[in-house]
Amino acid sequence: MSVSEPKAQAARISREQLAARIAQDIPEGSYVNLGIGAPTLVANFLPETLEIILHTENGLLGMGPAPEPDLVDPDLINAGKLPVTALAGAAYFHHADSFGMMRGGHLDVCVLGAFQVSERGDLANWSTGAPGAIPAVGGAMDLAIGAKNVYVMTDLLTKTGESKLVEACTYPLTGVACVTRVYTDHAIFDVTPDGFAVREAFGENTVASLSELTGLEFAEIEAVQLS
Amino acid sequence: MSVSEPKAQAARISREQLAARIAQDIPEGSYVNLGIGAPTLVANFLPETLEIILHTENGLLGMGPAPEPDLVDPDLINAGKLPVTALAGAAYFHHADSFGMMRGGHLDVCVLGAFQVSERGDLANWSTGAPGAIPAVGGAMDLAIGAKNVYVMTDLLTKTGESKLVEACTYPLTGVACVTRVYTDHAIFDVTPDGFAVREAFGENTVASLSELTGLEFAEIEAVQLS
Amino acid sequence: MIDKSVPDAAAAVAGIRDGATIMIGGFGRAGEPVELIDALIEQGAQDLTIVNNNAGSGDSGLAALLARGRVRKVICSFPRQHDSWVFDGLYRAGELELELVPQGNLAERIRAAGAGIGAFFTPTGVGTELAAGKEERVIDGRTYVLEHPIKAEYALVSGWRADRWGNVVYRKTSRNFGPVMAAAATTTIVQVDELLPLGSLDPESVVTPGIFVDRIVGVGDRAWLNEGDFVGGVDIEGRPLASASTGSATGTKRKVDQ
Amino acid sequence: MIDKSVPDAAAAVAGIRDGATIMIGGFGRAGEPVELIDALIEQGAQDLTIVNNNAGSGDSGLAALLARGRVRKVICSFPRQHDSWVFDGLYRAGELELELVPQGNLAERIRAAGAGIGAFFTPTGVGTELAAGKEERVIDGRTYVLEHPIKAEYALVSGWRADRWGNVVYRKTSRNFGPVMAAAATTTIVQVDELLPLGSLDPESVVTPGIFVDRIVGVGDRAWLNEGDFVGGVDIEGRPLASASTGSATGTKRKVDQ
Repeated sequence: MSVSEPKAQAARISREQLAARIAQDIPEGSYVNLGIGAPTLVANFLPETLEIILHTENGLLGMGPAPEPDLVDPDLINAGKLPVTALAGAAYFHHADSFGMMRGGHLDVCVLGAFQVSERGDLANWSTGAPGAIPAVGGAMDLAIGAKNVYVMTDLLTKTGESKLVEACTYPLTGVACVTRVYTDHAIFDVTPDGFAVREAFGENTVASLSELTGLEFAEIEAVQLS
Repeated sequence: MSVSEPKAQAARISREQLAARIAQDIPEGSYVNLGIGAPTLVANFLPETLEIILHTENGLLGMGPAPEPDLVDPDLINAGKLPVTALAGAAYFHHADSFGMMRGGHLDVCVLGAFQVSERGDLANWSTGAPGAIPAVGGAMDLAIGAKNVYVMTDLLTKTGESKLVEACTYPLTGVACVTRVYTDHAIFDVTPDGFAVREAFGENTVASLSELTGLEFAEIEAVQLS
Repeated sequence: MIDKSVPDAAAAVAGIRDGATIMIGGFGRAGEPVELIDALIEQGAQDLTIVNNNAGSGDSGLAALLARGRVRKVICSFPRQHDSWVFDGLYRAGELELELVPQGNLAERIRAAGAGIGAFFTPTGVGTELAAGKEERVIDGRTYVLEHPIKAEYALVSGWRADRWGNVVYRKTSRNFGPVMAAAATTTIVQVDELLPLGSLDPESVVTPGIFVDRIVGVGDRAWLNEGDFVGGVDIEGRPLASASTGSATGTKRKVDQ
Repeated sequence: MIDKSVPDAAAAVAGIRDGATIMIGGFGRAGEPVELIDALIEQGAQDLTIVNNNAGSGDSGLAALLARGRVRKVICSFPRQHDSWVFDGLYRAGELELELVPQGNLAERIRAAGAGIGAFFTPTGVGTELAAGKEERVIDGRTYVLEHPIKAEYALVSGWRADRWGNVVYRKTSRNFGPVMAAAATTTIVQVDELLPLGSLDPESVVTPGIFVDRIVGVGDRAWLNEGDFVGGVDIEGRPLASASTGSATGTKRKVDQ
């Protein structure tokens, strides 16, 4: 999913630009979980003037930014195990309550990374299935099925040029028919009953060029039915 | 279960004596739930020198005695909806956590009233099954299956002289094979794999007289296997 | 800015539709959201299904809602109290449907709804008529019965203090069903004695995080708490407990908070 | 008098038998009961099954227990961290059994054990290889998978403050698995920074009531908290996060408690 050096390419936006674009779609008052890795970047682009409440599944609502280096509290970390802060209005709770919040559908948005997303919204993001790899799932499967809107943030293509949007996932699944929308460096795709629809194409990209890159045909945007 | 005026009868102990007798069997450090009605009397006989922690299922461990009349707090009541106090070391929690404590087997003792108890430890204490009666179960079924030791406190006989210890309950059940021991005004009975055994007979009562009153044959006390 | 507070109880219960299922917190009068119930009576929604531990006592609060004929069904564990005459009359007249649920199963079914659990196996009620017809399973040698979540469109809950994000703390045993109901309803409405500025509540002590709360209304000191009969204690046979009527006769005084 | 406190960590872990299942609290290093684990290493029990969210990081704490060859099986959600080399080596060598459980199912299965639930239907994991072979059921149009409780003989938990009855409060996100594990084990052992006199903890704020706790030990300030690498952050592909190594390089200083 990561690209070590972003190439100059008019058809792609940077990861920071993508994070900023995702942040635009999160309304004030939302309860949001940002998955570990690239999705945490989204927090940097949430306007400070808006109150958006971040959830971290290890037991905190109202998570704030990283602390000053000399104010790190080892008992206050996020799901990526990095030091964070707590805002006024925060609340701590235990793990069963925290995942009950997810599973019970109380989060408005979660943003996750992906290896693959299928046309019906299946997500693969926890295992490449590579032999000998140490398996680890964490909260990925709970997040995938637990928010009202599951947004994926990812490059459209792998480093070797393969599309991460696929007809059917070949990597082990994280969740079935769970993704609402995919934010990529080329375009934004909605998952619709008729497959992916191009919601917004960045720069030079067109529905035709995206179709060529992914090998997929896209649903008409009129068919979009967001959950 | 209740007798409006205790008769002078050498074969019976009073309800207060029975409560005191039950209190003797509760060791220090026990977590105890006393059911509404007569069982709450047991609290009056727990030695003040011993720390025994009372649970009330509406969300409190470390329940204390009734408050002075001018210090009643309407937000601090017991399962019988009477005003109580909280001791130093108390903790409040919500209803799901409170019943998780019971169901999870964390209480050492609960003391309940009964209409009937069967030889295999079935309890009937929530409904007489009378037509037209308003049914109400409360926490009775949770308490019946939820403590390590379920003690019943009851008169041995109904007002019309029928035994509350029976081969099989005829009233609607509260729980199956859940009673550990029955404290009555005539004697204490253990529930054993072979039926009731007379653990202790009060006053003039003998195994033979108790057998006559109840119409039951009793297991040898040697067969007692307490849980 | 997130501000879930609304100006008064009428605004808090606005929009509740006929036929709704409404969870109402409280165990007896402790935690009963009386001001919200009074507003619901004014608001007019009818044909309601009410989820509560009890079924009203005396003539106020939930009992008053029942008395107005606005409730079709009650899901509860313990309707019978010495002062549940309103419920008793309607039930005997066949004008109220009752689903009786053991108290712990009631709490756990509500908790399951909020926590996204599809169903669960509980040992409570096994072999009794309240489990009749329900699926049984033996797990590790013990018999369990399958119970399903109880959800609701609305929850009316009484807390003690809250902030504008909807974080709530409770007082003592008035906590009871509030936290699980708040999580189990689509729209959760909480009345509190006092609304405090954001940041006033200790994050370690918040019991209901704001994510579960949609509307908050400050109702001030609950005057009825200090007046008369708030208890409805009964013995195992349903008779009023002596000390309950004593409490009623002498009146009560609210203890100063620690 | 009830006094669950024991003089030191060695006394706290006394009697743990070979072959036991032991829950160990913590999410990464937050809430990891390092002093109790060190005592368990000294104590000598082996052939253990460990339930933890992770599988150790660096060379201390849980990783040190693994390195001693004392663990047969790990039940966890996320063993792979940039500094989980001890686990990684043992797992690749086939010397450790792994049961991988989605984190929310792990928490709920532990909660179920403590709350006396026989099994529950969860939507998490449905259609994935972690639910392969498990019973599925469609309830109200959604597919769920049946999961069973995880129980343990022992739980080792790290809290912040406790009293002699065993009431415990936690600090911030170190709460994580502590409360559910404390309820799910036959014998629950809690280390805290500070033991306080009975009555010092606000009854409204107690998170783990003493009923779930068997032994309490005060370990003082956890010095390791203030030293070096306590984080083990990784990105989605398992690579260390840049800021994690920064944190490690600069060291950390414990924030003054609010």
